[in-house]
Amino acid sequence: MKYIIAIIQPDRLEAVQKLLGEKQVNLLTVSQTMGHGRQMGITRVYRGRREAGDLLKKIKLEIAVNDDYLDSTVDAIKKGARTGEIGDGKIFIFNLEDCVRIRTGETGSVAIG
Amino acid sequence: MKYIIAIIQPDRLEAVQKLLGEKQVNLLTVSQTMGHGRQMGITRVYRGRREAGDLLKKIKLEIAVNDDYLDSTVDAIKKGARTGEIGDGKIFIFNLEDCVRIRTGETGSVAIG
Amino acid sequence: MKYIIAIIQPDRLEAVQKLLGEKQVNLLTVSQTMGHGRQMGITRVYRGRREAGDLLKKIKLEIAVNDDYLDSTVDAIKKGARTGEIGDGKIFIFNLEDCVRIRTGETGSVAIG
Amino acid sequence: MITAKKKIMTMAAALLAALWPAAALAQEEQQISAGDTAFVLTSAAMVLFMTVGLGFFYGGLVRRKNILSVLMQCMFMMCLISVIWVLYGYSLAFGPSVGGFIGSLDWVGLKGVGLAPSDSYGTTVPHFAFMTFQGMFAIITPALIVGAFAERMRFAGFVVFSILWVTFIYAPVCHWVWGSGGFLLGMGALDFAGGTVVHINAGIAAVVTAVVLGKRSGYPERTSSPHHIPFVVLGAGILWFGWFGFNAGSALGANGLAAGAFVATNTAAAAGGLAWAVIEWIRDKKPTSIGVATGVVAGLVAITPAAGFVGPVSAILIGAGSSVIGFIGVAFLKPRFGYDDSLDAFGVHGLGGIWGALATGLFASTAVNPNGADGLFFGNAAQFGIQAVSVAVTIVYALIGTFIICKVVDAVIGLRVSAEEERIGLDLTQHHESGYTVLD
Amino acid sequence: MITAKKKIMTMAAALLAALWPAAALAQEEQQISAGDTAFVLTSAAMVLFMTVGLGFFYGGLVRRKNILSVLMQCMFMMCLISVIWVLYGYSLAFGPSVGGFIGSLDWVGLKGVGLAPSDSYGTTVPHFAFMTFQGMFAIITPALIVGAFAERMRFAGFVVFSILWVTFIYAPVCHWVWGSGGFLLGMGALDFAGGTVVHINAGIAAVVTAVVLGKRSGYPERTSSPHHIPFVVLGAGILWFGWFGFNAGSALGANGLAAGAFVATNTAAAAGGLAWAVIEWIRDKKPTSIGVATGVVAGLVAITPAAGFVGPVSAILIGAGSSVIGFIGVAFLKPRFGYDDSLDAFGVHGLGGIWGALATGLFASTAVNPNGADGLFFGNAAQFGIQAVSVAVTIVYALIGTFIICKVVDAVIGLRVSAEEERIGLDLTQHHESGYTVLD
Amino acid sequence: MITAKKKIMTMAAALLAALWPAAALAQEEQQISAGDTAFVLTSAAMVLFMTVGLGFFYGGLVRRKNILSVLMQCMFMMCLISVIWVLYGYSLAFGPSVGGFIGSLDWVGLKGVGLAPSDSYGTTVPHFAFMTFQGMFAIITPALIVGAFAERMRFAGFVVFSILWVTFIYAPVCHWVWGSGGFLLGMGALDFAGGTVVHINAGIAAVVTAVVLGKRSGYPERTSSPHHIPFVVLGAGILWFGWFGFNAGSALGANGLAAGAFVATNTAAAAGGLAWAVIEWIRDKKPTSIGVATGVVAGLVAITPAAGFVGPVSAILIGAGSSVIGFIGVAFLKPRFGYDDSLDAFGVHGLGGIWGALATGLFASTAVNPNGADGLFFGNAAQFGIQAVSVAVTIVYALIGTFIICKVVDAVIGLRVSAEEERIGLDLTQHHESGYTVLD
Ligand SMILES: Nc1ncnc2c1ncn2[C@@H]1O[C@H](COP(=O)(O)OP(=O)(O)O)[C@@H](O)[C@H]1O
Ligand SMILES: Nc1ncnc2c1ncn2[C@@H]1O[C@H](COP(=O)(O)OP(=O)(O)O)[C@@H](O)[C@H]1O
Ligand SMILES: Nc1ncnc2c1ncn2[C@@H]1O[C@H](COP(=O)(O)OP(=O)(O)O)[C@@H](O)[C@H]1O
Repeated sequence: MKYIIAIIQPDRLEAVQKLLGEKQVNLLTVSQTMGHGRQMGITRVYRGRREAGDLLKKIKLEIAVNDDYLDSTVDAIKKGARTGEIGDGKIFIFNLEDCVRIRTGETGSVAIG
Repeated sequence: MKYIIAIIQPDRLEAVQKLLGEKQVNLLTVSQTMGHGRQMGITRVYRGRREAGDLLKKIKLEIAVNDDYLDSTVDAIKKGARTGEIGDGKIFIFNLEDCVRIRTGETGSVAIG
Repeated sequence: MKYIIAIIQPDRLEAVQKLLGEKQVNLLTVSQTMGHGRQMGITRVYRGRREAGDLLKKIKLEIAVNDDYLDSTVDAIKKGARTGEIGDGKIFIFNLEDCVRIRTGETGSVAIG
Repeated sequence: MITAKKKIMTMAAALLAALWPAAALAQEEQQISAGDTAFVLTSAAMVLFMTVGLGFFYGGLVRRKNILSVLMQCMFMMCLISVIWVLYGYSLAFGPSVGGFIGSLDWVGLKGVGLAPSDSYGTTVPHFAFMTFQGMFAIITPALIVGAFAERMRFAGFVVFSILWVTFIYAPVCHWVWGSGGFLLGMGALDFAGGTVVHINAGIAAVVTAVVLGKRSGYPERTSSPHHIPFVVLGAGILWFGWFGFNAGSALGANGLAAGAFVATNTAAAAGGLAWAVIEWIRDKKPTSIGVATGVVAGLVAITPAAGFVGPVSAILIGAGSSVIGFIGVAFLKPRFGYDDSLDAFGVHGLGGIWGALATGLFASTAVNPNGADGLFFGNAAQFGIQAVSVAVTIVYALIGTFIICKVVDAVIGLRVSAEEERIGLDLTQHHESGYTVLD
Repeated sequence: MITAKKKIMTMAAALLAALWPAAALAQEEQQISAGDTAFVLTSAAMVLFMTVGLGFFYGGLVRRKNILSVLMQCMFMMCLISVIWVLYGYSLAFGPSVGGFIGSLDWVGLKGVGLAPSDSYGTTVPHFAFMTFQGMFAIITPALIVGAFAERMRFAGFVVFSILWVTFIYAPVCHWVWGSGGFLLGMGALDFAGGTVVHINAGIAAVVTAVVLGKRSGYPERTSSPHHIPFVVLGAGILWFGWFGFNAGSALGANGLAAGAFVATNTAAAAGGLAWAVIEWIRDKKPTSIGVATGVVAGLVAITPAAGFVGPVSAILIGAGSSVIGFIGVAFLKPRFGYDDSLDAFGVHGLGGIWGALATGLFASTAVNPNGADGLFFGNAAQFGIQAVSVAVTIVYALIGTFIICKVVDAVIGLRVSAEEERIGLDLTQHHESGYTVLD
Repeated sequence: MITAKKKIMTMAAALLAALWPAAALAQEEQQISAGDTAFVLTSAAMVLFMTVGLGFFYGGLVRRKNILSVLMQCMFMMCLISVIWVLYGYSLAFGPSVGGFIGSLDWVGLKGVGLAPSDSYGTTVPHFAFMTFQGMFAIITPALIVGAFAERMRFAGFVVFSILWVTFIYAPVCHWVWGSGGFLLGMGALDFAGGTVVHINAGIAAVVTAVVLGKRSGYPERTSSPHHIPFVVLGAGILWFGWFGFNAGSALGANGLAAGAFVATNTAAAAGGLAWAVIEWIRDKKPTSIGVATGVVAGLVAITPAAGFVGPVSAILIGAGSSVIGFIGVAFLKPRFGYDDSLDAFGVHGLGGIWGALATGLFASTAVNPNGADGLFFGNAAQFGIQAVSVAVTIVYALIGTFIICKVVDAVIGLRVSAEEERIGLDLTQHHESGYTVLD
């Protein structure tokens, strides 16, 4: 089992979710983050004071998948999140040791989907 | 050392925390997320337009534990978070390579608690 | 490749970012969390009712680095985040299996920076 | 064809005219005072704005998932009662008295109510100005009850409850106390701007609904997390501002009486806020902003019946006293008796209203208002008795009446949301909306 | 030296005096009514406050990244138009008529406008009071258009557009309808507080700008996520409060007419809110808070031209009708024709304004206001025709005029932000700010 | 028994009566103008509302962890000063003059202040109306100082500081300028609505507290992250709205003077907002919403002393000038001198107030207000001198007085929170609350 963390542009969430859905990857967790990457932040101005705004809003996706879903999931994210501009984000892949569905107590592969 | 990520219903946090406390698991990090799972979202209405609200509010718990605490921690979460309804959430378990307590610089098992 | 999750005090973010920058670690993702640790929460009062406020605001940093950057990154966080008071936080280190840069499709070590 | 069309039009016109005849408007402006009218209309606008403020005062105190339900209940009340008031509410409350107990239906659809001053009410301002000013009171009173059943009432049940309550509880009590010929007015009960009519009435209804609906799930552990305290402060600020319209406007003219009521109002609000802060300072070492906001509202509640009858020093005592009593209510009585008055509508409005109505019987002075009466401290113990009777009558009537309405609505429509709906929150389940986006 | 200095000063004084001569002020206060003045000045303050409310009503509906751009556009309008109004706007709109089509420049810099009452406008209040009251209308009208082009207009383009629009569209239409000698006024068109001048005018401009600027990227899938609904309710609440100044204040005195307009306003707002809720209840099982807020505004829009001419029962019909029409506009017409009127400035203000102006021709009654006229339902079909003409004239002029202005500004400065700027949000890209911090 | 009880009651009554005797109320309403009274009371309500607005204007600018502390300080000021004003503040400020320097204690507890008009102040409105209107000024003035010491002051220290400041600084300066017999008034100093009394006074106190308390930890790098800019705009909007009460209300009647002050106020606010935007546009390519909001407030500050003495063209110059000076203050002087005036209370109110008071000596014209004076630009250089003296006197007194008070309070109670408390935030450490929930 793998655990995918993806950082994407806020306005790409819907596209990613749609493509994931097409691949039968429907379960995911989403949160709000701020990212600092290669993309330049936008300078803020406050009463005559300029401040380098180095953090930009990003969306973080977390998706646990069984190994055979990994590639299609990563592909869907790559395709949906890509604009070609700096700031598109990253996908991080982890080994997931175990997974438990709280409602049923099931564990392992079967609990993921 | 293990690292546990649990996605639970927002109103179960207190129950989970209480049960964790009973098992001497007191250290944890909590954040706000949105989840899409088997639970149906609730349709939103905006000036005559209906929109499938596919993301629901969830709470994410992160807990680093030493291996011997793993089972009791997972049990506490399972027990506290369970309502039996769809949407109860998942527990994900990772291998944690190392851990550092910033204040003291301690690392490894001793830094976790 | 390693993936670092650090929980720090909210007001240490800038110091940490500055030290990380000095070590050429510029890419990171930041989010808002609440933590319960050894640090005592502050009691809240609501119309005569006292409530143990057991969760305190924390900042969570996530940084993916190549192995040779691990130590300098951890050091920078330790140095920047340390106040010596309880509540300074923790650093958790994970093995990162893979990493993808969405914009270019690059994977592995080269995609991290 | 043309004649048919004309006929229909004439009929339509007759229909409209029947509901609102021209005659009533003909001789306007003979004794209208522009200054008084400016003051009453501005005051009416301010009282309407109070209900918006109340929405934020209450809304900030609930959990994030229920913010819209509270705002919606307040906003909907503004819509619902405004229409009811014009259609029949004003007639029931202020129409020609039927035995001192209720207004007749003679003024239904505002028939006979016009732009000229009334003979009995606010005789220097257009009757319409008095009517609409009073309508704003009829809006905020049931809106106050919202605080008691917040976070768990079905919206449909809420709507029907509100219609019945304003019709069968508010209108009669209003008539007794302020209607020309009303029996409590006849008895000599003093209620300058609504201690009994507004605050006791709503406060008692609050505790009844809280008991009938039952506690919120998780009460009291997981329920008091005010999600947005700045809204509480904003709401309290708007309430304080609007309350000048409420109390000073109740002088129905821009005169010395209005100025006196204005000062009493401001002073009592301030004293209430200070007193709550002092209590918290002693008890918990720090005063809270919710505490001060609550104390301000408690002070405003208690001065409401007294505003036109007492001087500023009495106002300090009345306002501060209300915070002491309110604090006892929310910090001791509520946990003791275990009812879940979510946002303390009874604790603040019910108890504060009772205190204020009785205090009027203590501190009223004809030196301040020659048309009022002296209270017990100025040598007239009888007035205190009259006040106590009017309080008791209001309590009993509101208690029984609200209980019956609750039971009827519960049986027919249902008052309470399901446990699942309560867990998800009323915003999503009752209104298909959520207050704030999380991701964007 | 001293003489030189003195000379400069005398010149400076002459300059200032030239722009605002003493003479105009000399004989003030002869026929001024304090009550009327208090009412008009308070009303003016309330109308200014409406534009703040509008900012929050609109601001809550946009996405988080654009909240400041909307607030900024509203606030900037308050600044921009206030200065323009004093410099030349008032003169263009209300100055001595040039053939019924536009005011002359005789009153530029308020020359000849003083503290004594005007002969033609608000004859019981200082001319300055009337001038500033009208100025507040000139602010909110272009601010209403903001709802149509929200989330995608360049700030520089917005500023120039607003200057041109208020000069070439607002001022003339205002003159036609309200200016002494204005041709629509001469024709007998009734517009109590701005159905044509304010709402149709802005609503038509809205649809034009929405079409010229084109849709927001992602429309309609990813664009309607109101980020802060409590702000929408707050905004609607402030608008309702301020609208009393708008409509009742348009009586230009604290009298029966003002009271009548006040009641019509409140009743129509309420009926609008209820009607929208009922539609939603039928269609989606639950009423929404945005729906009720929208319905309230729709009701207020429609009653604006009618407020001083109709009774409360007519007000219910006008208010409720406006919600029905508005709902059709936003839920059916907009998706059908595919223009992206982001926050429904046309759907609510344009359609509501048209309905209100026509409805004035149906429901107006001399029984309510002897200085008005009877509408079709009171036997005077001609009035409906006059109203229809004034609506048509306004639509045509606003449509063509706004289109030309849009095209000119687009060519010279550019109206629309880049796709990248739109994605990041207008707050950061147009104002170097973001509304809320995420981390702290 | 009965006699004993009666005796106590009589004593209590005597006590109350002693503090507030009936006599004063007996002959009210002889020369009261309803219109003027309506205006002054409404204005008083609006000025109170300003302090709520100020809370949000300031509160949006601080970091999330300190929002409640700012709101609390503003709200607490409303409570504290309202009571002090009634008890002794009004007497000190406006009571019979002791040598032109301070009011006597003759009016303690409002003894002798009644519902009939005063002989000296606002002679057409109840004395109580004037008293409470002035009380609202006494609230907002110390509340302005909050901006300077925000995010680091102990609440207990704040309370004692405020009591001492209003007693020893505000009351005397107010007496000098506005009190009957006050020495600056006698000298001919013009201050229509509070340039010296309110803004210079508070602005100087601001810089003193900022210096005595020292910088916030992390200043200037990590301190300027306004957590909620919509609140800043809301606050500025409420301030603009309320300022009409402040300035036009200072005419103490609804007349031409009020209308003139109203227009000057609106125009200067607008010009201030525009000027700040223009500066930013030139310097940073984009105007910010905080910038425009700040400019509006700067314009309002500067026009305050001048509002009743200048025409609209002068108002444009005064308002715009204030933004230029304010911008220099916050963008250059503050970093240069390194004091941490957290939210620029000195930069905006201090400098704007000085500019406004001096500008009154330049632009005042008897053509506008025959009871005023001509300024330098209208040939009367002396007036400028008088203004300069009154500015200097106020600065020196506020500077020294505030410094002494700060030192005393610091020594006895402590002004500043600990570093740990500052880090966690004042909401949690001073008030046991946090503004918003994060999880729910
Ligand atoms: N090494 C990393 N560790 C953690 N987060 C990262 C890392 N690299 C990128 N990110 C996240 O991805 C976002 C986009 O990265 P950026 O470098 O701007 O884009 P791109 O991948 O197109 O070069 C960043 O804002 C940050 O949130
Ligand atoms: N495979 C997954 N990857 C990431 N998050 C998941 C996954 N499965 C479930 N979740 C999270 O758990 C929440 C609950 O899941 P859901 O399927 O609704 O409940 P249940 O586990 O009871 O079937 C989801 O909203 C989502 O946040
Ligand atoms: N075992 C853990 N699992 C998850 N989060 C932890 C753990 N230990 C600490 N944390 C996070 O780190 C924060 C600081 O920890 P705390 O114990 O207060 O400080 P210190 O590390 O100085 O003893 C906590 O609030 C919590 O968010």
